[in-house]
Amino acid sequence: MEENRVLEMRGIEKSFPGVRALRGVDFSLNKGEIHALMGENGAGKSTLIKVLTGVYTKDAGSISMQGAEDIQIHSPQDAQNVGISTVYQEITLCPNLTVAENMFIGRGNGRITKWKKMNEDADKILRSLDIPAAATQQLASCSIAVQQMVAIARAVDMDCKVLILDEPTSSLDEQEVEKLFKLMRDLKSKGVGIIFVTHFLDQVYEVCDRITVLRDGTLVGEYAIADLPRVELVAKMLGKEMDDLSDIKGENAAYSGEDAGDLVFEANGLQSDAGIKPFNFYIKKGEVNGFTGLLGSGRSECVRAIFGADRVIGGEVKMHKKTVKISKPLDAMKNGIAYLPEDRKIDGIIGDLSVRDNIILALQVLTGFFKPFSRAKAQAFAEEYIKKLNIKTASADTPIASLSGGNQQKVILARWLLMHPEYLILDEPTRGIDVGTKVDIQKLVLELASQGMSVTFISSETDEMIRTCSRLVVMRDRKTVGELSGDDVNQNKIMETIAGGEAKS
Amino acid sequence: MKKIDLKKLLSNQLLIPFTAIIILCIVNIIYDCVNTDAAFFAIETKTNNSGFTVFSGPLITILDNGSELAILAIGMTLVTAASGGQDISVGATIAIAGSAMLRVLCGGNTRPETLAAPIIVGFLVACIVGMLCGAFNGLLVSVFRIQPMIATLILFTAGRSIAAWINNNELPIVPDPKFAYFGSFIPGIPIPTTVFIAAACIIVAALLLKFTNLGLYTQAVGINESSSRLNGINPTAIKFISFIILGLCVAVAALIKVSRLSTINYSVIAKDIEMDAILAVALGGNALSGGKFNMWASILGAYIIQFLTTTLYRFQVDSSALPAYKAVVVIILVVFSSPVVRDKLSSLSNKKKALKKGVA
Amino acid sequence: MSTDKKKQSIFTKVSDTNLLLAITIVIFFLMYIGAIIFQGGGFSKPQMFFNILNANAALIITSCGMSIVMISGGIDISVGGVVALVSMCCAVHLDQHGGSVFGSMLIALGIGLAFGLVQGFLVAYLDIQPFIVSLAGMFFARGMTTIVNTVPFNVENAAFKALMDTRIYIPGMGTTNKKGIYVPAYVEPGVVVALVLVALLFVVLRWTKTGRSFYAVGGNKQSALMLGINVKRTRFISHLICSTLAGIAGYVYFLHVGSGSASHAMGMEMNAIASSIIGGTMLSGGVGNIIGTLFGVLSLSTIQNIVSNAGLDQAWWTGITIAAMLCLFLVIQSVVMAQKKRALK
Amino acid sequence: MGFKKKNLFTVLTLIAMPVMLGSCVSDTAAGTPAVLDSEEEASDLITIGFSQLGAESDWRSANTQSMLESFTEEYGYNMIYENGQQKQSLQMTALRSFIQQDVDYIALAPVTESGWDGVLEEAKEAGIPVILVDRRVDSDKSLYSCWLGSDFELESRKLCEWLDSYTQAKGLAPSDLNIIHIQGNTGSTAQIGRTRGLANAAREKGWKILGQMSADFTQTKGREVTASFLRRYDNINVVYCENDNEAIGAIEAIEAAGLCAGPDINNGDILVLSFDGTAEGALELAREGKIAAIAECNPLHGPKVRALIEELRAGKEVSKFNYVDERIFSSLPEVSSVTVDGISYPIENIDN
Repeated sequence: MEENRVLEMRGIEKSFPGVRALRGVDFSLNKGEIHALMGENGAGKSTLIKVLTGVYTKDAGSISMQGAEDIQIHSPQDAQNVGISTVYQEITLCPNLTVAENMFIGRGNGRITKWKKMNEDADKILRSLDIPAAATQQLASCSIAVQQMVAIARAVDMDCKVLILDEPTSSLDEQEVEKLFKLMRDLKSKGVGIIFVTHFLDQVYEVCDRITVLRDGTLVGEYAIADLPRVELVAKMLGKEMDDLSDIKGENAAYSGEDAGDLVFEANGLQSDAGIKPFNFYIKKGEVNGFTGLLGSGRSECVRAIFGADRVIGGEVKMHKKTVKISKPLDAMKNGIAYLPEDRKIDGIIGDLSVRDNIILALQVLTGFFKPFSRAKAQAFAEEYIKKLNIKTASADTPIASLSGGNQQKVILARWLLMHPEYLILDEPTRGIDVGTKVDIQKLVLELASQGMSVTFISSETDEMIRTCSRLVVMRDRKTVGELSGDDVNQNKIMETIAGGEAKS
Repeated sequence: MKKIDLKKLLSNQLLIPFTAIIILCIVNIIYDCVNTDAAFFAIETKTNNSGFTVFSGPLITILDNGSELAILAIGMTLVTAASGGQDISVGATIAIAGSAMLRVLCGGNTRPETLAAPIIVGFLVACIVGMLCGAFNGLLVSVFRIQPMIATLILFTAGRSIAAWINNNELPIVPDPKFAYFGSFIPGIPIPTTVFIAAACIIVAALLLKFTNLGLYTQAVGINESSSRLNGINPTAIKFISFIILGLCVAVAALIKVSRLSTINYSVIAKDIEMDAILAVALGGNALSGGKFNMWASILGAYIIQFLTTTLYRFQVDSSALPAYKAVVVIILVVFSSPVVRDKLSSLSNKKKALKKGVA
Repeated sequence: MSTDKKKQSIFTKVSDTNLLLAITIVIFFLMYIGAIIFQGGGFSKPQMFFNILNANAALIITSCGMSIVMISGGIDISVGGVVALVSMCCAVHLDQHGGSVFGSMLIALGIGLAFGLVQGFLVAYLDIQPFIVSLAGMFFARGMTTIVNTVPFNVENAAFKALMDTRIYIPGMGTTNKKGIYVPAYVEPGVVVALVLVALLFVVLRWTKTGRSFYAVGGNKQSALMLGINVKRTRFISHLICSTLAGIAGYVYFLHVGSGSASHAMGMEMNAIASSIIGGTMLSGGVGNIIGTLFGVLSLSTIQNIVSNAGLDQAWWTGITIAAMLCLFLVIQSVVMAQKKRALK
Repeated sequence: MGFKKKNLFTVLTLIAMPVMLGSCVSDTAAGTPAVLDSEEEASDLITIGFSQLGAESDWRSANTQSMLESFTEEYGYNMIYENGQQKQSLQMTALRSFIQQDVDYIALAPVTESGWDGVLEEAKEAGIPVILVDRRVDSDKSLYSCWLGSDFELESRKLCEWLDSYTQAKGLAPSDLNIIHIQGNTGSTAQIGRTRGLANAAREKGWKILGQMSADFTQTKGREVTASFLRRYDNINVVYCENDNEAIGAIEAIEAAGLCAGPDINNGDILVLSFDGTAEGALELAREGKIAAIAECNPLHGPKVRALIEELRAGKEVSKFNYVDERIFSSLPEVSSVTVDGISYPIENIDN
């Protein structure tokens, strides 16, 4: 272990049923350094962090800190004792307690809470890190950004050597991000090693010293910021060899039915209470288009507004040029719109219900309350789609919760395809899924499009979008910044638009 | 079914109710052998006072007295599944519905000679009142998002007082003997009418579950509310409906309870029946935090509680000491169905299996 | 900095617990003053307030226990049963076994501790729903009360009767009535025990480590774990404290009533829950205050006195008014919380 | 409804609730003159606090009604009535609040006999005379001015005498009687008197009492207790209930078990005996002969209590124990009158 190394991880292995999440990953962190950990969804970033913080225990490999070889971390407490502190994206603090308490609770400093001293210490730390909160203020009354900084302040006060920030900036606006960076630079000058897990390229280039890139559970490489230009980083993240995958777009001829050109769905000035700016959007019959942009740029919020998942507060929506009112998901479903949500666990699957019930649910709701499918009919529907999408499940009766991520996604897809929608929205359909299933889903989307279904495809993996979409709406910071179509739909153009240049539409 | 594999049966939800029934049967058989005159499974015929031959015996008493609880278990299962909480105002709402029914039937004076309104009208009024109470609870739970147990605490506190207020604290007696048939026997028919009423409610519940999507939607809302909303289900409406259905069950139970005595005692009628109804749902192996449910298991759970009560009565257990024994049974059942104990047991059995394999 | 300042309206400055506490205290005083104006008669005399304390000392102790369990996210509906069981066992011990007053106090504490250990273990370590565990606890306690002694009876033990009749006179608060006789104001020993416990619990909740961990576990069980709090132990202790307090409350109730009976403390657990909610404790956990619960009990019993003094001879008015008050508080709480959440968006 | 509108709706109901609540509580308070103007013209109206033990039976409601009717304004009284709901603790709080409200007299119908010393002493210290109604207390006699009620033991001895002469008229030997005894609230004066009467009669006359259990003077418990007795014994021919409600419940249990309550004891009927004679249902059953005989327990204590208070106000000494006169009813012709301690009491039929 060199002198200024604070953390070294060698040959880390971790696998879950059916998926090898980490394949022999090495990672090293210096004292007083901000080190970015980059990689697409499912690349193993969060698994590596969870191994380091003791939420998961590693299958193989070694973790060593300065002065302690091959330490064992089995719980968040172990990590905390060793000096590794983490600030998760969903803040793990108690909203009902005061700021000061959240900083000092559970740290075993004596039986009696000395309120006066605790508040003074908390205020001292908050002032030293320039955090705009009072010690006696209730945590719930602070904004998300302030809460995150309180979590960091707690970690710092426990004189942590390694501070892990897991996607801290995903729900912050520019000013708050700026404040966070100032805090990180202070800590860096005090010698703390910071691991910064994020999706945002410009933030990495603004504050980090070194970058480690992961892809599909393997270590791509470790680079200093200076000698890794932005486009090359993206290429490493997406993996060059993905390009020579056959351009499957060519296999399926574009839909050529006589009503190929006319508009299926149109939205102008659509706005919802989820904080996105009003946007215009249209899709033709048989067309596959997509929303692209970095995580948190508002892609999901747009499609949730279309589907009525969030409360629509403005704008007008037309189906086949006729204005329709979509205020709740049922209205959208009745108009033939289907929506595969981004987060499978919270919005997608209904855990304890069987695969069959999950598949027939949407069609059942459309058919009506008083017209339940007979057991045989439901079984037929289920078996048809289990075969069609080759879903690996013991039987149609097994609860969906016990299926793997990929198969769960296929069941949800089957649910919406059973409805034979006119317009299908897929939000991150391939997130956290093995590569095999990914290609199946992409092929299926194009096949449906060639049969006349219009599809909106959202994925943070731009190569996937390139291979499937004929038109791309590019989003940044909850606004549409450009639209690419035809041969503009290529790697560099997308990167430019995302990175900042105004793309010519 | 090919070889019944033990694992599937073991994890099946009906495991708890069936084991309970088997144990209780064994206990009663032992009791029979000890004192020969009592025969548990015998159904003798007796003539009741109006000279009709009637079946009687422990089995009949279980079916007769257990009917109210079974009907309530239907409604309580739906409420628990949809809202993930319990309704503790059931006993009090039975008092309100019963009191309203008596007010209509007796037309305000406590000793009417003739019925002020036909019995069916009285029952309809009870249904409306039951559904109104259900609606009140439903509104607080689904719209104001108040925890079910706390929302129903309001009616629990006020219920019996409202019931007393409806009849100005009088205890009216229904004069018409036909009214008493619901709680006892219809002349000429040997089986108590309550059994028919309970059977009718169970059939209606079966039809409701078979010919509508109520079962599927309730479970969907109970397991994952936001995902069911995204699939077009209206979770608020489903929770509201479940409370309305429970209100109906309460009305039927009120009809039986009041017709057993053809009068009402506000502080005593259906005392603590809500605790038994919740127990029935738990005995049926349904999670009290909502989600997946098995209606027949809950109904079975209701009859098991009555089975336990009748068995304990045969052992000369005083009626007010009964809850202690019931508590012991509940603790045993709940401990064995708790996930922590189950993991321990399965890890224990795996170790044993591994040991066997290792050795062999 | 500016965006945060804008949100610093008075609304968000005060923490949830203090906001609800303020509402409760204001409403209690409004009600009491209203009673004095409208009902004249007894309310203007201080002894009426002491009578409320005397009659509800046991309810104050059980409600504090209930608040602690609710703050840490659980519930315990066996407290009423425990109170009845304790009074019956002590009565039997004193009269039929000729036991000593001190012996009966030990029995009361023993029963409370036993219930606390069993229920705490089942809830915390076997992770069974608190509602079901305490429901079984209630059944067991109510059943055992009649098994211990079927017939209710008054205690004749001289030493106990002496303790029961001790009055703690409060100088200067007495009043002379129409017949010119000076009626001294007094408080029962149970009230002193209750107020001491309230003060003790306030200190525990406010200052000790375990006290604060109740709030943390109630606020967010998952984060509490990540912050290094032993969640299982905290929930176990919360149930232990609640049942032990129920044991003590049982003895205080026994002192006030002086008899053992199966119908004692009927529905006390529901009154305890109602008092905690009126006192600003939220069933979802993490929010609550012992002082609020004390005022919750006082509000509840003041309502009962107002209704019975208003000459409403029918008993149903008390039930309806308490329910209306509970409903009022619940709706206020849910609106205030929604308001606060929206102010932060 | 968007959250905004819904929120408006909730605020409106919030304001409506207390106003409605406040108005209904206060207007009823204003409605009963007893409380409001007790301050101003306290001089001529005598305030009397009446703590009734509950409302568990028709006899009790009749008793409350009679007390309320006899202490109204025209007689120069105003009464504060409190319902103890069968709980001694509530009655004690009621008495203490009477003391605070400075009432002139206290009338108490105690739910049990023991545990009253403390509160009665407080009343004595406050100089407020206490008149006991219906049930006695075991506290020292100096703690209350007087007691008014029925002689429960006399009622019971009259009823047992009737049973004895009726069964002899029917040619039954004392040993053929199998009696089950449904008791009232354990520990109440009525229960103690009526139980002692039966116990003495059974000892003297050699009757067999198969079982004894309390049904708290209520119809539901009466029915349950009788049903459990009928399940255990099949040779019962006399059911001795200690009030009307228990008798009604007992008859329902008898009929539900397929037996018959009636006068013809020789071949299978069950004789049902009852006390009070106020419940309409019981009088009806007595006319049909389903209840063989009822010993009246006169609930109309109001006028007698007022008379006692008038004497106390006039400073006259009042005897400690005062009895109301009571009759015995039966529609069965076999027995015309019974004599107890030399006094003969006619058996009156139900109608008058």
